[in-house]
Amino acid sequence: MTPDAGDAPESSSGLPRSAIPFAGTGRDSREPVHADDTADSILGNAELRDLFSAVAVSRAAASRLVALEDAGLVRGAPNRPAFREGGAVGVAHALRPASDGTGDIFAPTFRAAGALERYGLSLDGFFEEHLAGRAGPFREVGTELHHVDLQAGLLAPVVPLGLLVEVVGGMCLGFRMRGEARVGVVCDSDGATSTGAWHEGLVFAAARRCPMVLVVEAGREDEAAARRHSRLESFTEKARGYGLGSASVDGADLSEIVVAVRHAAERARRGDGVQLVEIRYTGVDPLERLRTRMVADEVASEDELATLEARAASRCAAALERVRNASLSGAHDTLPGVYAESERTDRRIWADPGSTQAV
Amino acid sequence: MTPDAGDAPESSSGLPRSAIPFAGTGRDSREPVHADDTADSILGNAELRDLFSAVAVSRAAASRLVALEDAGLVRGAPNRPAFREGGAVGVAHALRPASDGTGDIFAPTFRAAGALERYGLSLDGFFEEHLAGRAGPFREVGTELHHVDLQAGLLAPVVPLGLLVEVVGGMCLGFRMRGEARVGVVCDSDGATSTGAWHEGLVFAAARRCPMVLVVEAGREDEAAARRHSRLESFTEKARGYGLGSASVDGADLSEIVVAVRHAAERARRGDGVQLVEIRYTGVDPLERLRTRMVADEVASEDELATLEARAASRCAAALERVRNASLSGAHDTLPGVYAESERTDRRIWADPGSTQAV
Amino acid sequence: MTDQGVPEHLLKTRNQEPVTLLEAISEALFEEMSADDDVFLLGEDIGVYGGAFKVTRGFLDHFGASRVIDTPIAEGGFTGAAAGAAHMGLRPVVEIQFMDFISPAYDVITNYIATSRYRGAGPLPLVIRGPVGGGNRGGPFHSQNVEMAFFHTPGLKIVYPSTSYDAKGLLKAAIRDDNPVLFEEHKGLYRAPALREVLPDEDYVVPLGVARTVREGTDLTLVTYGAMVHKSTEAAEILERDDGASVEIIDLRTLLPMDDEAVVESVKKTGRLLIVHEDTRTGGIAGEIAMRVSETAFEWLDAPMMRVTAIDAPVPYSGSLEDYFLPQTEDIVEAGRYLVAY
Amino acid sequence: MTDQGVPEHLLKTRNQEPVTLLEAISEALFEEMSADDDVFLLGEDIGVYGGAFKVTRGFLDHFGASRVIDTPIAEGGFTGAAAGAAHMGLRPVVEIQFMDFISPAYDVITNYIATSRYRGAGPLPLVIRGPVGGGNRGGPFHSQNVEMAFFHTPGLKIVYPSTSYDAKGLLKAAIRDDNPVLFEEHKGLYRAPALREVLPDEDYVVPLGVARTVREGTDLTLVTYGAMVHKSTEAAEILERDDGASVEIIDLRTLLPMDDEAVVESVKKTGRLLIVHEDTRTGGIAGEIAMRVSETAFEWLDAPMMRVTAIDAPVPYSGSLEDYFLPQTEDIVEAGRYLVAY
Ligand SMILES: Cc1ncc(C[n+]2csc(CCOP(=O)(O)OP(=O)(O)O)c2C)c(N)n1
Ligand SMILES: Cc1ncc(C[n+]2csc(CCOP(=O)(O)OP(=O)(O)O)c2C)c(N)n1
Ligand SMILES: [Mg+2]
Ligand SMILES: [Mg+2]
Repeated sequence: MTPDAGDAPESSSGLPRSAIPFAGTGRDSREPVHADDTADSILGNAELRDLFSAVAVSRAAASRLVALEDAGLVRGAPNRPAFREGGAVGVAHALRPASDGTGDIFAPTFRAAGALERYGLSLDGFFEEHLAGRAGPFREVGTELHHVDLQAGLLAPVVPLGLLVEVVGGMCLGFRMRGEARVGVVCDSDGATSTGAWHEGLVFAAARRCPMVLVVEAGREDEAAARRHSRLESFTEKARGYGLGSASVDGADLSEIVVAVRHAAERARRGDGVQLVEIRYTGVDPLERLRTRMVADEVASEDELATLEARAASRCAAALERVRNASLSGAHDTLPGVYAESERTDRRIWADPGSTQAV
Repeated sequence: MTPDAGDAPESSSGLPRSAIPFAGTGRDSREPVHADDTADSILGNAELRDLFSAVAVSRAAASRLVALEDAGLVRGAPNRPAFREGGAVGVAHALRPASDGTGDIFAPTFRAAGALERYGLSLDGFFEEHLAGRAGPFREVGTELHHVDLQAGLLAPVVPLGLLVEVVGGMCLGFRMRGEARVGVVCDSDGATSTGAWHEGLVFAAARRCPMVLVVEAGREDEAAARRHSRLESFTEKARGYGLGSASVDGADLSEIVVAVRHAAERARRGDGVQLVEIRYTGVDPLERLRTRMVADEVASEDELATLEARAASRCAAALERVRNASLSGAHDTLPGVYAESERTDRRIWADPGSTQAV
Repeated sequence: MTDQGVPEHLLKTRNQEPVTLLEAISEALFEEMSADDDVFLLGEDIGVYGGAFKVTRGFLDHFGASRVIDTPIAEGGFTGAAAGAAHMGLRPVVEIQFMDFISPAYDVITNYIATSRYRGAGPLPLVIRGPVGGGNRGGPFHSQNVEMAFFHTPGLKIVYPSTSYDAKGLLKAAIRDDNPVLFEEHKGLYRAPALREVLPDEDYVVPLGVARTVREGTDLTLVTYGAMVHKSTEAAEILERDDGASVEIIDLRTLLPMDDEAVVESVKKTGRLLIVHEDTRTGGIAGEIAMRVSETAFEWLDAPMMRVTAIDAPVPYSGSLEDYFLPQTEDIVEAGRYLVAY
Repeated sequence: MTDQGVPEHLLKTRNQEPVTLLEAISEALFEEMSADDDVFLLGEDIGVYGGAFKVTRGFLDHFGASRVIDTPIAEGGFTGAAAGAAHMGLRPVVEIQFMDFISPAYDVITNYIATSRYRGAGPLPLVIRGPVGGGNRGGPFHSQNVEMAFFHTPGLKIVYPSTSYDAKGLLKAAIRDDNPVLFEEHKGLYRAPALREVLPDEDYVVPLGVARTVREGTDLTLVTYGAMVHKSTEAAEILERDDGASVEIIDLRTLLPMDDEAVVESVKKTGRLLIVHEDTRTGGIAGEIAMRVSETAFEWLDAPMMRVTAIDAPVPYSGSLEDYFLPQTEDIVEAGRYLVAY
């Protein structure tokens, strides 16, 4: 029996003493990772353009949703404070997605279309999903955007806050057991840190040194309101109590987010256990921040960026147009799916005692 | 509307910046407390003798219970590691009990007879409670020692770990709302810190600055086993993530426990919010430690201490004798008590359809 | 209570204007808090924001932050804390933002709160209230009915009103009760125009544990509660009009303890029982009702006891599917017709 | 599977020695883990300590610490993690030390796990198992039956075996099932000498959803499961001896999905139904069974459907009160006699 790395002690700082390789599974050897914490600190121009487009798409899609909601066609359109697209977009960008079920796992809380697109959900799918009742990517059941695509590595924001920390921790346990060099990133709002689910999920994942990154999206637009939820200056203050590495970044600074999450992911990937990244939102617009910087650094001209933005808007418009014109598929044959056997496909609101069949 | 003290910010150290008086309730003014953190640091000789007797009684009662369990008369006798009586005894001693429902609240995890005695549970009651089925202080239902006496301020160790942190937090909220200068102390084992209930209870109590002291009884007798539950050196590392003051003491040193809990209670009492005290058990015998010290400091002679010990043993023997000779009261009339109305006193294992009465 | 300082929107009954079910609940809370200093509120966003459905709008300003407590997102934590406060003689009322989120408090409710009196801790006056129910395209996590999660636990009471009058009177009774009470408020009824009514301008309560006969009838007993009371009434009218059938409707109002007598007396009169609940089928409350009727009135039954319920699935988000999932008036008509003709 | 390296105490069936129900469960776990590398265990003290009841004694040494995981005390955390691992194609088996402590996992089980497939996440092979039941003077927190906390939730399966043969076969079926399964093990049966039996030395499963006819009879159908199967059998023998009554006993084995056909077919033969469960009365499973029988076999009923259950209270610690609280053989005899004479 190989001793389980999960039981290895660590330094009292709460930060891992060393990179402990995944051990004890006796299965496939994992892809070796020689991460250098500073390697990815500077983002290339193409990356910056991608990020800009992704934020622009997220914003364009969100404003379409607001219009749909006003028209009574959608419920559950994003109603969170503005200027928070950066987190989801930055996190998605920092990861390694794959369409064949071998990539990093991404469990966002903010449904930014540009982040989801990177994780395999097309813009058409995004709108279909919101316009549940149509033939969306996830059947007709609609899921109030609780979209799951395990092949793509995308996990729905399940509504009871905190639960996904438990689940993603377990997915990451699976990576360890199979010796896969994957990580899972779970995002949660700051309020979710109060939940028992968040705590229990983290306690478990930390004890098992799961390759997980926990992102706390801290709303600091209204400091008084934020203080009502927690007395802490920063959620990184919670990291020590769980023995996690941690970092805190500005939610308006896309590069900062990408670099921090990438480094956290690499630390998790190489065996340093769970990492916590706080993303602080202060009401600053990440798109404008990025625009200013890209122009100043001569990564792109104002005109080029305006073109990217226009393209994002027209892509959203076209996708929505396609989706709204698509015909409804037949209705109720899609209801089953509660059990793997998909038994009980009949409606059975009331049973006719004349036939035992009906029971 | 008075601004609620619960919303006052504090320093980033996690330690309260200042003593914030209980405010915002607009009810009775509270008893003024001018606590001096060093005032109680030295225990008097009488106190030391009381502590010695309480530990001795706890140990004598526990060994009686083991004998009763061996005889098949009791279930749930303490089966936790030896030498842990010091925690409960020290905590109970540090508090201000009262028999009229106005004292500090004590929610122990270890059922040390000497600690419970200070909180109004007589030795007779202690054994009656264990010998459920007899006419114990808490009816015949027996409670597997989940004894509750709100008048005395004693709260049962409810079994699902962590829950009492939530409940005691709420009791302390009640003190604040009523402007009472009382505190509640809730003890929990180290493993309980992993529960969502512990976390949620603490998050709530911390946010409301409840006058609560949270005692973590950390079993460090077997360091490897302890590390399986948590990677932390000390549970005080968790305090910062909740914004609590904290201290860590040696579970074999009664004076250290009493002084630390007393100071924590005073801080809580004067409005500094929740305080965490870790009690570390390392397998050292607190009774022997106390004996050595009392003899060395000439507080008492070996003979005097032996007399106290003998008295503790004979008190336990006499109490148990009385309880075992007491007659069983009539059985089943004590079953009700599920609802305040105490309806449904009939057994109703099955109902006779001939009579609607029976439903 | 004087009207001084009472927010305008909470004076409707005082002014003998009609109130919605939501307003009736606000009034009940406001009046109980005014009459008894021990009553206080805890919940997410109930203070500054006035609650997700605005039930406690204006309360923070009126009663102050120590009696209208904005909590962290920790349903177990603040529900457990409410129990602790109740031990100290206070009478907390907890709002669960959507009752779906009562799950994190399941442990403390079933293991601590429900057993508290039995374990010797005396009365535990505590109300846990919040919105339930589907039909609002809320999807699987904002539409649940929660009664069956707790119905099996001895020591709890469960209330589920269907009218504004009952909502106010039952909530006041629940707050004054010395037991823990779960209070379910159907969000589809919150602002339903049809439920607006002028309430008595007096301090009335509706006692827990007593059902209400919504309409009398002789051919079929229809037992239901909550939003289904209204669909059942529609169905009864259709059956009367189209089939000449006389349907008696019993609104349970309190699910636990249940008013067996009302149900059994009616079944003895009609000989036929149809139970209608919005909650899903298997393990629904219909079973308990059928069992009790079988135990006590079997000889009076002229037809099988039957039920109309939601189907056994999470609540779908899609509108067409949610309609399909939920019991509809037409389903009740069909089942009622079957039974009357049996 | 070769016997090489298998701990001695797990070779009883291999050696054709009788096993207890507990040993049958250990063997099922061991065999499934040996046959399928994706099966692994999580729970409190299951590794180094071998489990509170020693179900997994020897497993840590044999399978290693990555497949026999000692968890922190965080039932929600590790049950949720098990669901995540199941998403990745693993087949976790969670031990809840006492099933009473499943409450902290109520949220993740009902909201996440049960709805997972419906939300499009595909199969979720996950077993949550642990000891349940009273009669051991365990008091209110070590004696609960938990089926009714979950019976109402679509998407879960619930299994509750009564014999060693079934325990092994059902647990293997549960582990191979692609749905989340709750598996209840009555601790009073774990080491009951009467339940020791020699099991087939082969890889058998007992399919989920299929009841077992324990004994055939013509006068009364007695539907039950778990420990009550044995008290019911005792009662049936007394009724046969003293009253000449012929009682048919159906052991449900799987509570969800329920084998309606077995129940209904039997009732159609006997015309009388008595349901016996150890769990408390109100909201117990008897209601659902009675409802279904009413819906489908009302015309065949010659007597009221009735039930024998525990009373509506937390489980008392005191021995005499616990006996009084639990359904006893004599209660079953009395109710059965009443029905047969009806
Ligand atoms: C367990 C649980 N309780 C309550 C809710 C309802 N809820 C959804 S979002 C929210 C507020 C979240 O606030 P915060 O964490 O600050 O997030 P943000 O401001 O970023 O949206 C609440 C209470 C929930 N989803 N889950
Ligand atoms: C929620 C919950 N899960 C499980 C248990 C069962 N249980 C009782 S004590 C215990 C171990 C406690 O270990 P630790 O915290 O180290 O306490 P100590 O060693 O001091 O007894 C467990 C798992 C419980 N009481 N509550
Ligand atoms: Mg926020
Ligand atoms: Mg320990």
